[in-house]
Amino acid sequence: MSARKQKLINEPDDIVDEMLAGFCAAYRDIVRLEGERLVLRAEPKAPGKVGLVMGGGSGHEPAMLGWVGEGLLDVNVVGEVFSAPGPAPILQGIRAADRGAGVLLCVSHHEGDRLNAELALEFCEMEGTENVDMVILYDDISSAPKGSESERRGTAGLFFVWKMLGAYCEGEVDLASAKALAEKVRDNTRSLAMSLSSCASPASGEVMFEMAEGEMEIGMGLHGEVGRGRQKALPADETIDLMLPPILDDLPFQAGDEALVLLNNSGSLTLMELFILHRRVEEKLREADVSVYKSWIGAYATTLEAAGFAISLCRVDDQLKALWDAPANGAYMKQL
Amino acid sequence: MSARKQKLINEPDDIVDEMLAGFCAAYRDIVRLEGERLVLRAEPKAPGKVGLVMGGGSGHEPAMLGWVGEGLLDVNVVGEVFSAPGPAPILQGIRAADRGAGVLLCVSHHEGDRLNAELALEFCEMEGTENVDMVILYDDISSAPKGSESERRGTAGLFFVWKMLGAYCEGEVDLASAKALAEKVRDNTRSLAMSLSSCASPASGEVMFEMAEGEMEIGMGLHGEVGRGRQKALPADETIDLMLPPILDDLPFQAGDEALVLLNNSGSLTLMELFILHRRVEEKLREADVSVYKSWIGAYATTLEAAGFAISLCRVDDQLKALWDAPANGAYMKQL
Amino acid sequence: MTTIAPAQLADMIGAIARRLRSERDALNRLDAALGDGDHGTSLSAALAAAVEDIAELKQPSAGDIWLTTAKAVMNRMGGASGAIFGTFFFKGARRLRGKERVSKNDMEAVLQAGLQGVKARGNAEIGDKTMVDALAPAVKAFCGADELASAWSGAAKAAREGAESTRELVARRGRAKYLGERAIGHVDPGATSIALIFEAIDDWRTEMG
Amino acid sequence: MTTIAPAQLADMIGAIARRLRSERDALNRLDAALGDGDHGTSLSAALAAAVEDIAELKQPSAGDIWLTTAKAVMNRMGGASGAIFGTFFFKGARRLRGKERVSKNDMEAVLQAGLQGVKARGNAEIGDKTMVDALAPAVKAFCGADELASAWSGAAKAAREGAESTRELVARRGRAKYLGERAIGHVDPGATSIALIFEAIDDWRTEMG
Ligand SMILES: Nc1ncnc2c1ncn2[C@@H]1O[C@H](COP(=O)(O)OP(=O)(O)O)[C@@H](O)[C@H]1O
Ligand SMILES: Nc1ncnc2c1ncn2[C@@H]1O[C@H](COP(=O)(O)OP(=O)(O)O)[C@@H](O)[C@H]1O
Ligand SMILES: [Mg+2]
Ligand SMILES: [Mg+2]
Ligand SMILES: [Mg+2]
Ligand SMILES: [Mg+2]
Repeated sequence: MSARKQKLINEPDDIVDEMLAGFCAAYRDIVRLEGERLVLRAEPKAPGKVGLVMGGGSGHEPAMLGWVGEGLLDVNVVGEVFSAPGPAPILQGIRAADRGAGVLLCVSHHEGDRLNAELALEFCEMEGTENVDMVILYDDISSAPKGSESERRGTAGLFFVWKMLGAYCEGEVDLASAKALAEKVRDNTRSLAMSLSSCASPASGEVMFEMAEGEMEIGMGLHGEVGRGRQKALPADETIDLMLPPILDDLPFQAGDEALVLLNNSGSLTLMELFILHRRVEEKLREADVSVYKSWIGAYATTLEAAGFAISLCRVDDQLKALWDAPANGAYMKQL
Repeated sequence: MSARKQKLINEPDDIVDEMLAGFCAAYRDIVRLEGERLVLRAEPKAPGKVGLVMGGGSGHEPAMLGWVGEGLLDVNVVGEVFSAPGPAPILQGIRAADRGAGVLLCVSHHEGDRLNAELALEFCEMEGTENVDMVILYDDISSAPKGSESERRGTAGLFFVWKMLGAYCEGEVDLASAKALAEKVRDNTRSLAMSLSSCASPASGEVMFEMAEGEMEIGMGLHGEVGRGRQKALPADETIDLMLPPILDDLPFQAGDEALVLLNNSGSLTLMELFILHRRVEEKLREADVSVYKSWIGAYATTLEAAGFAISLCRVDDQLKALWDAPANGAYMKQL
Repeated sequence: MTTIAPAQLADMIGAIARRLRSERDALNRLDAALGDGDHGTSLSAALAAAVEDIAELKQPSAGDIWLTTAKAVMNRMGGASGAIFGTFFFKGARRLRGKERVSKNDMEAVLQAGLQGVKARGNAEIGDKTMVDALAPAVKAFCGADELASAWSGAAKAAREGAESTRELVARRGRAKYLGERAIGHVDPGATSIALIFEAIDDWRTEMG
Repeated sequence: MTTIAPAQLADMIGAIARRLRSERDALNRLDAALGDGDHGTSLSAALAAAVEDIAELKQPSAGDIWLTTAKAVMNRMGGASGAIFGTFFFKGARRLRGKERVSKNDMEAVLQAGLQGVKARGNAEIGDKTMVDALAPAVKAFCGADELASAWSGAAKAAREGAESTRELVARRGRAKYLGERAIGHVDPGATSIALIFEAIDDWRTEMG
């Protein structure tokens, strides 16, 4: 299938600003827009709590816009489509998130995100702003082998960090333990994605990568980065049977473990397909004696309108389960 | 663009049952599966409350599966892709929803849904089951002219009925007033959809309707029913400027009115595009002096993976606003 | 054959099911032009289910057979057409209550009640480009004939002519309604099914001798 | 020209911006083969922003001009390349602090600091198929020359050769890294930008006489 080049936008240069205007108007009880593309909580969290900032390119909506809110992030710094924001807006974001107990800058591991975060932290240092730290988050097992986890990309599985770290930082915790919690969730999370189709950039109008009808690619990154190469598309159950074992082996998840499951829609897969896929994931996890604490199925971190999905598993203990169940109120992440 | 024929499914005949198995396993704290494709609340509502049943074809996920839960529907009776279930499962659904205060069968106005609902009600009568009624819901202004509202199709705007009627029936109300409330919301709701692309049926593998790249159709129904004919696709703002005035004129919405806004994703539009569209909707409503009480933007009633959206507006008074704001906990509809 | 025994009636339903199965893809193609392309699949699946359900009945009466068919069609087919085709059998079933063998008179009543039920359920008249365009002339031809054999062959011929007549029509019911003028040039799938059903019965009767 | 005055430096940035603007689409095409196709658009937009920001400075020093360019590139360009290209100017800017006119010696220090910064920031060495493959030889050629004029032309030539050398390489940094062998046969866009920048400076210098 060809990618959809026809987009419902106005001027390509205005995409990000118009998107933010429309989003923040819709959810004004949850978020507000400030300065250079900062999305903040409508009501800042109480003083004395660690602030959470996440920057990143756009094109992944509802991530990260939809994750700003109570029990979640304090600030999202928004970049151009698939391109990390520069250090100046990140710095503004850090200032806006500061409630006197330090700020943790969360970085989804991609070169652009990491480098700009480093720059922002260097500027903080030059300015004498203290108590700011960053944590690099990754989960995609296809982007580097086991043993080189820290070279892996950040993809849909960061979902678990956002939710649990957000809940954690509503409590009376310090910056170091916030960072440690983020690392704990990260180190218990593994993801693998696949795609059936490409997408077209609304900025350039160009197809982001080429894919033929009837092909699939396992291990594709959140911007269409290549994974393990192309192969013939398989039925749902066979696809899961191919993707799940390497995820389980990587951590490794073991009999008796308890896990959260995310099936993340890259864009234009149907929920019907995702439910069918989920049925097999549950079946296979049961066989492996990994029990599912809770499942989430939906479009959380998208690659524009690509048709594909990621499986993410997060091994949980009592602490993480409690953080998972804590209330959250972002525009696109609600936990009652 | 061509429609995606490659689907992540197993046997086409098993789609609906596998989908239901995967969905109900994921959200077992909210729903459970029973009998012939009935999705019920995991915890039934208290005795003495009016039960709400909605039947319908599948292919619109998360509708209606995701709307079963507290503050929402009691039972969803699921049919084949784009095909209403027959009277026998509807009858089972009515029985399952009965908590001693009567059952309201909600029908999204399409011939199949209405006829099978009528049959089910006739069977109820033959069996002597009393205190069951049905309400026909419609909102799509493109399917019949003003003055012939009752011939219109039910589309995304039923969103408002589901939410408010669900909240209403958590209270101590009787069947007649539940039906009246559903009609009140319906009569204050208007919708219009558009599409940029077709979709392919997972059941037959065939493209549902033909659309060329660069074309759009305004007024398309929830199954790709034709609307006002094809035209060249327009930029976002011009599209809204074309679609919003007929919606406003139809009710008509007047200066000083307050309204809820829904931008419903038909499938594979990006949230980025929907936020950009929403910006213009707010702008135009402000010009018309219609104030927005709240906005919802997302995929609620889809047409598989078609790329398009609907604008739905619901005029609200204090009663409806309170019902809107009442808590809800469906798998895909959460109100805190 | 001047009357039909229950076992024969069951056999007749089998003949209809086989015919619809063999014409399934052709019916789907007709429906693809005017609707959603599933008419052949769903109607043939419904009749196949009816055959199975009937096989499970113990010494069924004619009425049981017709009612079982009605329920299978309604619930297995779903959608508008399931309700409408199902109503055809459902209304007819009442006329068979208590009958041992089905006479031509009985069958007239069955068909007329079925037609009335279809028209009432679907709110369709002749000329609306629906199955009614085939069913109404078929029932009329059946009732006008002297005996069962010529009644079936007359009905089959009238049904086919009725189905063909839908080609030039704009649809006023069903999914094709939204196509407007674009429906012209295509034969209605539901009307074609009716023609196939009567043709299957007529062929079955001829084979039975 | 043996030293460069601040106004001339600003003029030089203008010349770079014009060159990148005119090569924008070609750079995008190079990036489409190896990355996401935006390199020309984002780098030329960043330099255009730098020109605007510099124009708003009141009597800027050489250091101000270099720092303003750094910030515009970092924030306007975004992404990995914004950080890396921005770091090039940022590290160089420190070497210009307090300078009135920029001598060849000063420019050597600026370029060397920029190169070191780029390598440190991006963790790239020669042969990784990045801008370093053009920048490193350019800086070397610049420093090895006797005077400013021949230094610029030598640097431009070396940068172009370095850029061309990336064609046969597999990428070890940036988005192209994930392409593996598929990257072979394509010239790195960032290295090409470096060549264009030095060529633009050399042409500007020639025109200035
Ligand atoms: N209101 C109606 N009255 C009579 N027949 C109808 C009516 N609506 C639809 N039909 C018949 O149903 C046929 C379509 O059947 P089918 O494709 O199985 O249903 P669906 O449109 O739900 O997919 C039409 O060709 C028409 O003959
Ligand atoms: N780690 C790195 N070190 C040096 N240069 C790099 C590095 N990563 C990327 N680059 C340069 O950036 C260029 C891509 O720039 P650009 O397309 O603007 O960025 P992006 O990949 O974020 O879209 C590459 O061609 C390469 O020369
Ligand atoms: Mg980029
Ligand atoms: Mg159908
Ligand atoms: Mg059909
Ligand atoms: Mg690029």
